[in-house]
Amino acid sequence: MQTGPDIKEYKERYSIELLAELYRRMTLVREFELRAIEERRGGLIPGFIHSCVGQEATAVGTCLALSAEDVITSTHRGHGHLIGKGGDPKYMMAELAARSPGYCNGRGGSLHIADFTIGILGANGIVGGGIPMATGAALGFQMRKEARVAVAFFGDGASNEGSFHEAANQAGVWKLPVIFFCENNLDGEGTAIHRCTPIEDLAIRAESYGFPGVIVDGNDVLAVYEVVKTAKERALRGEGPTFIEAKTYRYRGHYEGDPQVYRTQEEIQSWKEKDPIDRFKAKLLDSGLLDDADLEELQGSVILQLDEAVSFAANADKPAVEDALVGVYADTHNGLVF
Amino acid sequence: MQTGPDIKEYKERYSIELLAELYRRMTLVREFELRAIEERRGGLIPGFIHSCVGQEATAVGTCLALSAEDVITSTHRGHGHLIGKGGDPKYMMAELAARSPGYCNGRGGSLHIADFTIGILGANGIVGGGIPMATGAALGFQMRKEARVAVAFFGDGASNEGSFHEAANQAGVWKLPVIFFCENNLDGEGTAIHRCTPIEDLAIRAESYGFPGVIVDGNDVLAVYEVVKTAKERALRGEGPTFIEAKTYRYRGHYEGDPQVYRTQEEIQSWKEKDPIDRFKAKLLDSGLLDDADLEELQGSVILQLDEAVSFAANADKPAVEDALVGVYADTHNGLVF
Amino acid sequence: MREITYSEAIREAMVEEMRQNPDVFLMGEDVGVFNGVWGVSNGMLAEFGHERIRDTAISELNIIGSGLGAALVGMRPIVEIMFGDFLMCAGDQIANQVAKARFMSGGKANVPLTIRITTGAPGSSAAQHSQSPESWFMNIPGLKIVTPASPADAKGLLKSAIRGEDPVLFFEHKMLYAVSGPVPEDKDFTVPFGQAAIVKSGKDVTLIGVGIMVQKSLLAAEKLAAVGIDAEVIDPRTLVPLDKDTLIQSVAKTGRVVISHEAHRRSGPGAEIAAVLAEEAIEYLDGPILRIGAKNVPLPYSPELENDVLPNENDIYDAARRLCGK
Amino acid sequence: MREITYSEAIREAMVEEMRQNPDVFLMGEDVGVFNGVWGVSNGMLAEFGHERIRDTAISELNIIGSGLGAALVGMRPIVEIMFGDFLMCAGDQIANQVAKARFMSGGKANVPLTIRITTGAPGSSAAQHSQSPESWFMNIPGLKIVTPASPADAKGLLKSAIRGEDPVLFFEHKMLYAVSGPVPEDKDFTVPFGQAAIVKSGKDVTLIGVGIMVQKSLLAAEKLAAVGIDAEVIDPRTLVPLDKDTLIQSVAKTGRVVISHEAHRRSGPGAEIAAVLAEEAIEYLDGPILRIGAKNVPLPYSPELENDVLPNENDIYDAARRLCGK
Ligand SMILES: Cc1ncc(C[n+]2csc(CCOP(=O)(O)OP(=O)(O)O)c2C)c(N)n1
Ligand SMILES: Cc1ncc(C[n+]2csc(CCOP(=O)(O)OP(=O)(O)O)c2C)c(N)n1
Ligand SMILES: [Mg+2]
Ligand SMILES: [Mg+2]
Repeated sequence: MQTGPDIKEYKERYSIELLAELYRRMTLVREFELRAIEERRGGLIPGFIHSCVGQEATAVGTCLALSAEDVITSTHRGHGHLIGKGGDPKYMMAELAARSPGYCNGRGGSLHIADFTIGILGANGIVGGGIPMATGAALGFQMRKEARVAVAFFGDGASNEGSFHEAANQAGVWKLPVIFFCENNLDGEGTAIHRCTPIEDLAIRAESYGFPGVIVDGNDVLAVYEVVKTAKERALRGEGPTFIEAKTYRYRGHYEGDPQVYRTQEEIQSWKEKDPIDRFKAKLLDSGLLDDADLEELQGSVILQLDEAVSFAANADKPAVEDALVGVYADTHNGLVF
Repeated sequence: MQTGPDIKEYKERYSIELLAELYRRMTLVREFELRAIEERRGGLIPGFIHSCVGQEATAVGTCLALSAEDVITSTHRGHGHLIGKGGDPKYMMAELAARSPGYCNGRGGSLHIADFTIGILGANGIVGGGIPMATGAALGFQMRKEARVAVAFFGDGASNEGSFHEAANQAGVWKLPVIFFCENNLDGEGTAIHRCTPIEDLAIRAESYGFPGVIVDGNDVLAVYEVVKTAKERALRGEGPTFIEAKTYRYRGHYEGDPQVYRTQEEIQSWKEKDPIDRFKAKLLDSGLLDDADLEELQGSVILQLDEAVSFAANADKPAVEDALVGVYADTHNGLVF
Repeated sequence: MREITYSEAIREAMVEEMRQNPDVFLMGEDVGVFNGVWGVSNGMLAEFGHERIRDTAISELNIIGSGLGAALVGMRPIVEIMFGDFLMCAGDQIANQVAKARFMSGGKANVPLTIRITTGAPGSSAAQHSQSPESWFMNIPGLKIVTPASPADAKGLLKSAIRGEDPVLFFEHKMLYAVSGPVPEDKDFTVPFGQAAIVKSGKDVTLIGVGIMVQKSLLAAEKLAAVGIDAEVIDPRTLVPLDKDTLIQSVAKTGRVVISHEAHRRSGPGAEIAAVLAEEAIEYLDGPILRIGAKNVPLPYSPELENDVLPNENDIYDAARRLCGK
Repeated sequence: MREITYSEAIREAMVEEMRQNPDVFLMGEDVGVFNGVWGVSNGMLAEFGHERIRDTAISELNIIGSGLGAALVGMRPIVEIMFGDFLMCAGDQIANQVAKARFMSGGKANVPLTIRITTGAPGSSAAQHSQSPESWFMNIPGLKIVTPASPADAKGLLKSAIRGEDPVLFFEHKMLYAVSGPVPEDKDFTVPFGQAAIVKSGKDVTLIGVGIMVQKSLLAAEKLAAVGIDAEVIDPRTLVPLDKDTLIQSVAKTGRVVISHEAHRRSGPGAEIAAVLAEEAIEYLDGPILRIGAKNVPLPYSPELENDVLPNENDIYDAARRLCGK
C-alpha cells in the first residue's frame, strides 16, 4: 500500500500554499457535509444526502493533483469530489436546496451536480454509471491531442457492475488518458465488500485490462496526491490508464438515516483513529511549515464560506414552475417535443 | 498451457470406449457443420450458420467430461457444444431446416437450440448472454445440494461484455459450481482479439474473481477433457468456479459468407496444421488402441447418421401457421395475452 | 377483515410461499442484512437465513440473468430491483433472455421468475430514482406486467406471479408501501392475471388508473360526485395480459374515459390502453380519450417542479369534467 | 436527381459530415476493418483511418456510454449498434445517462451523440436478431427518435442528427439498405426533425407508416386505388418529436386511419400515435383507429411463421377496406 512522503520531505517537495490548500479543502469538504446534514434536518434541503465524511483525502488528494482542464465523473457520494475539483459550495448548497441559482437550477440535486466549465461531468445516481462517460471523455482528449486526463471516481461496490468492466477494457485497448479511481470504503450500501466481492484488493482487477493497479492509503492525502500525479503523467505520456484503489471508510451511514446494522461501532471507531484530516494536521504541525494559528485561520475561513453558502441558498429563488419543461432538449422544434 | 497426457498413459487412464467416443463425436461435429453448410447452400436451411469447424476439441472434450445431469449454456457458435452434450443431429438438422420436429419446433433455429432434458439450456444469439444463466443454474444446484455443475461457453469477444464480469464476480462470492469456459479463437466476428482486448491470456481475468484460471490447448481434446474434469471436481468439492481459456481457432468465416478480410491465409493455414481431429487421430493410431479400420468405421457411422438427419429434416413437417402464437407463455389466460 | 400495509402484504406473500415451497427464494441488493432498502423483506433473513435471502453484488444484469438460470433448473426465484430506474441495467437479460426463453425453445422452457421492482417518485429523488418503467417492456412479448394498487391485490397478484410458470415484472409503488387495507388471510388467496377490477362503479365517465393512480382516480371520483358526475374507477391490475373486455364494457356504459398513470405521458401504459379503446371501443365514445401522466421531462429534484410534472387527482378531475361538459 | 441506395445515403451523410468537421467520428463493432456488418461504413476506414473509424470491443454499454463522454467534451460521435436487438445491453446508459444528461445539469450539458441502430427482420434471423425497438425508449424524455424510410430522408435526417445538440436514436431498417431513390447532392441538404412527410395525398383514408411500413403503405395505396379508395400515405419520419399537426390534418380530411409499423403491435410506436389521435382528432374519425404491427410473439425462425407474424401491405389494404366499407 502506497503511503505519503516523510514529513522531512515536505519542505523541498511541496509549496506551503499546496499543503495549506489540501488542508483547507479537506476541511471544507467535511464541514460542507456536516452543514448540509444539519440544513437537511432543518428543512432547507429536501433530498437525500450520501455524505463522504471520512473520505476527504481521496477526493481532495486526487483533484488537487489534476489541473483545471482535466475532468472527473463522480458518484452518489460526490460532494467531496466536486469541492475538490473546484465546485463552489454556494452553488452546491443552492442545488441541494433546490434553488434556481444552484448548479443544476434545482433540477438535479445532490446526485446530479455538474459544472462543465471546471471539468465536473457530473455526480451520478447510477452506481458505475459514470465510468464509461469518463472513458469517452478521455477518448475525446486523445483524439484532439489535448494534454488532459479524465478521472472516474467509483466505489468498491461499483467495481462489480458491468459498466466498469467494459469501460476498463476499452480504455486499456486504446491506452486512453483515464484514471479509474476506486474509493474502497469496505461497504456498498448495506453490504460489506467481503459479502459481495471475492477479493480483498480490487487493484488486481487492473491486470485484466493490461494496465497497472495501485493500492494507496486513502486516508493519507499526500499519498493519494502522489499516486494520482504519477497516473496522470503516465496517461499524458500516452501509456494509458491506471487503476487506483484507495482504502478508506465512511463514518456515517450510506445515507442520512441509515441504521447501519451491517457494521460494528468498533470498525467505525478504528477508522476514526485514522482520520485523514487529523493525520494531515498532525503532520503539518510536526513539519513546522504551518502552525496552529494558520490552521485555525483556514478552519475559520471555511466556516465563514459555508455560512455564506447557506444564506445564499436559503435566500435564493426557487425555480419557476412555468419553466418546468425547460432544459430537456437544446431546441424543442417549436415545442413539438412535448 | 495445459496439454494432454502422453500417449503411453492412454491405456491405463482411458477406456477405449471413451477414446473412440471422443473421436467419433469430434468427427460428428465437423461433418455436421460441413453438411449443414452444404444443406444451407442447397436451400434446406433458411438461416445463418456460425460454424465451429476447427473448434471440435473444446466442445467435445468439455462435454464428455460432464455427466448427463450437468448443464451448459452455449453461444451463436453452438453446434459443437450441443452435439457434445448429447444433442441429436436429427433434431438439430430439423431445427436448422425450421421444421416442426426440430428442437425448438422451428421457432429458434441455430441460435436458440435447447434441450432441457439433456442439460442444454440453450444456444444464444446475444454475445455473453448465457453466462449469467449458467451462473444461476449453478446457484440452483448449490441450493438444492445437487452434485451438478453448469458450464458457460463463451468466446474471447464475449469476455469483454459486462455480463461476464457480473456473473463471474457473483459466482466467485458464492463459490458456485460453474465453469467459465472461454473458447479463445483469436477473433470476435471481424475484430482480432489484440484489437479489442488489451491482454493476451484471458485466463488471468479469473484472479479478479478469486478463482483459478487455466489455459489449455483447445485443439487437444484430452487436454480439454482433463482440465474440465479437474474444474468439475473442484466445483463439486464446493470450492467454486474455474475459468478455463482454451486457445483454438475457427477455420471458416464468422458466418458463412464472411469475406474474412480481417485475417490472413497464413494464420488460417498455421492452425490447420494443429487440427484437433487429425492430431487426436494420429495419437490414437500411435497408441495402438484403435486402428485405421476402427476409425474409418466410426467415420462411416457418422456420415450415415448425418444422411439420416438430413433426410429426416427434409421430410419433416413445417410448423403449422395456425400455431404461430403458441409457446409465448405457459398459459395465455384465455387468449388475453394476445 | 384484518388490515395490513401494502408492504406487509408483499412480505406475507413471499413468506407464505417460501414456507410452503423450498424452491422459492429471494435475491437482490440489500434484501437481507439491510432488510431491504424499502424494508419490504424486513425480518425475512432471520426466518430463512442467508441461503434463501440472498444479498447480491451490485450487478442488476446478473441478478436477473441468474434468476433466469435458477428458474430453468427448477427454482422459483423472486428477485428484487431496488429502484425501477435501475431496470435497464439488466435490460438485455429481460428483453432477450427472460422474455424469450420459452418461445425460442419451442415452448419448452419454464420460467417461473418473479422480478419485483419498485416504481414511482418518492419525492425529490430526481431523474434517476423516480421513474415509472411499467411500459418500458410492454412491447416485448413473453413478459407479464403487473401493477398492484392495493394491499390485497399486492398479495394476491404476487402469489399468482410466484406460483406461475412465466416471468413477471411486478411493479410496487414506493408511495403505496405504507398504505393499509383489508387482506385475506387464506394462504391460497390469489388474484388472477388479466382481470381488471371495477374499484367503484359509475355511469358518467370511466377513470382507468394504473398503480398509484387508482387511489388518485378514487379521490377524483369523490370530487366529481360533488359536482354530480358519477365516475367508474377501473384498475387493470395487469397491463400484460390486459383485460380489454372490462375496459371496453365500462366505456360502452359511460362513453367517456380518462386514463392515468404516473409514468410519462408519451408511450406510457396509457398509450396502449388508449390505442386498444380507439380500436375496439370508439363507437361508444362521446369524446376524446384523455391521458394523464407525468409530463415528458425527466423527474426534477425541486419539489415545486416535481409537483408540477407529476400527475394528481385534480388533473383527472379536470379532465373528467371537461369530458362531461360540466 | 441522381439515385443512390439508402445505405449509400447514410454513408454519404457520415462521410460529408466527417470531412467538414473533425469532431465527427464513427465508433462501433466491426465498423472499420470489417466495413460494417451491413456494409454501411464500407470504405470509410480507408478514407479516415483507425483514428476516426473505431472498431470497438463487444461492449454496447461502453460504446454508448463513452459516446456520451466524448460528446460532453465537444466531440460529435456517431456510434453504431449492429442490431437493434442489442440496444438493451446499453439500456441504462441510454435511459439514465444519455437521455438525462442535459436536463439533470440544468440544461447545461450538450449531447451531440448520434446512435445509429439497425432495425427490423432480415429474414429467418429469429427472436434476437429481428426486433424493431423504435418504441422501447419513447417513454424516456431527452432522446429524439428517428425512423427514415427513404434514401433522401436517411441522408437528410442523419445530417440533422449529427449537426444537432441532442442525442438521437436513428433507426435504419435492414431491408431498406438496398433500396434506391433520388438524393440531393447539396452538402447542406438536411431534413428537419418533427416534420412528417405526406408521401402520397389522398382523401378517403390516412395510412401512417413507420420506417419500412411507409413502402408497404404505398403498395397498399396502389391496391386500394384499384378498388376506388384514395389513400393518403404519411411518414412521421421522427417519432420524437412527433408532428401531430400533419397527422391530425390528414385524419381531419379522411376521417379514417390505419397506423402500421414492423414493431410488435402492443406498445409499439403506433400505440402513441393512436393515443394522440384518439385524444386530439377523435371528432374527425368515422371509424376505429386501426393498428398494424408484428403479432405479439417473439420473431420465429421459421420463414412460414415469421411471414405470418410480420405485417405486410395486405394487412394494411384489408384494414383500409374494412374502414371504408368497400
Ligand atoms: C445501478 C444501481 N444499482 C443500485 C443502486 C443503489 N445504490 C446506491 S449507492 C449503492 C452502494 C454503492 O456502493 P459503492 O460503489 O461501494 O459506493 P459507496 O456508497 O460505498 O460510496 C447502491 C447499491 C444504484 N444507485 N444504482
Ligand atoms: C450483445 C451482442 N453484440 C454483438 C453481437 C454480434 N456478434 C455475434 S457473434 C460476435 C462475435 C463474438 O465473438 P466471440 O465471443 O469471440 O465468439 P466467436 O464468434 O469467436 O466464437 C458478434 C460481435 C451479438 N450477437 N450480441
Ligand atoms: Mg463502498
Ligand atoms: Mg472469438
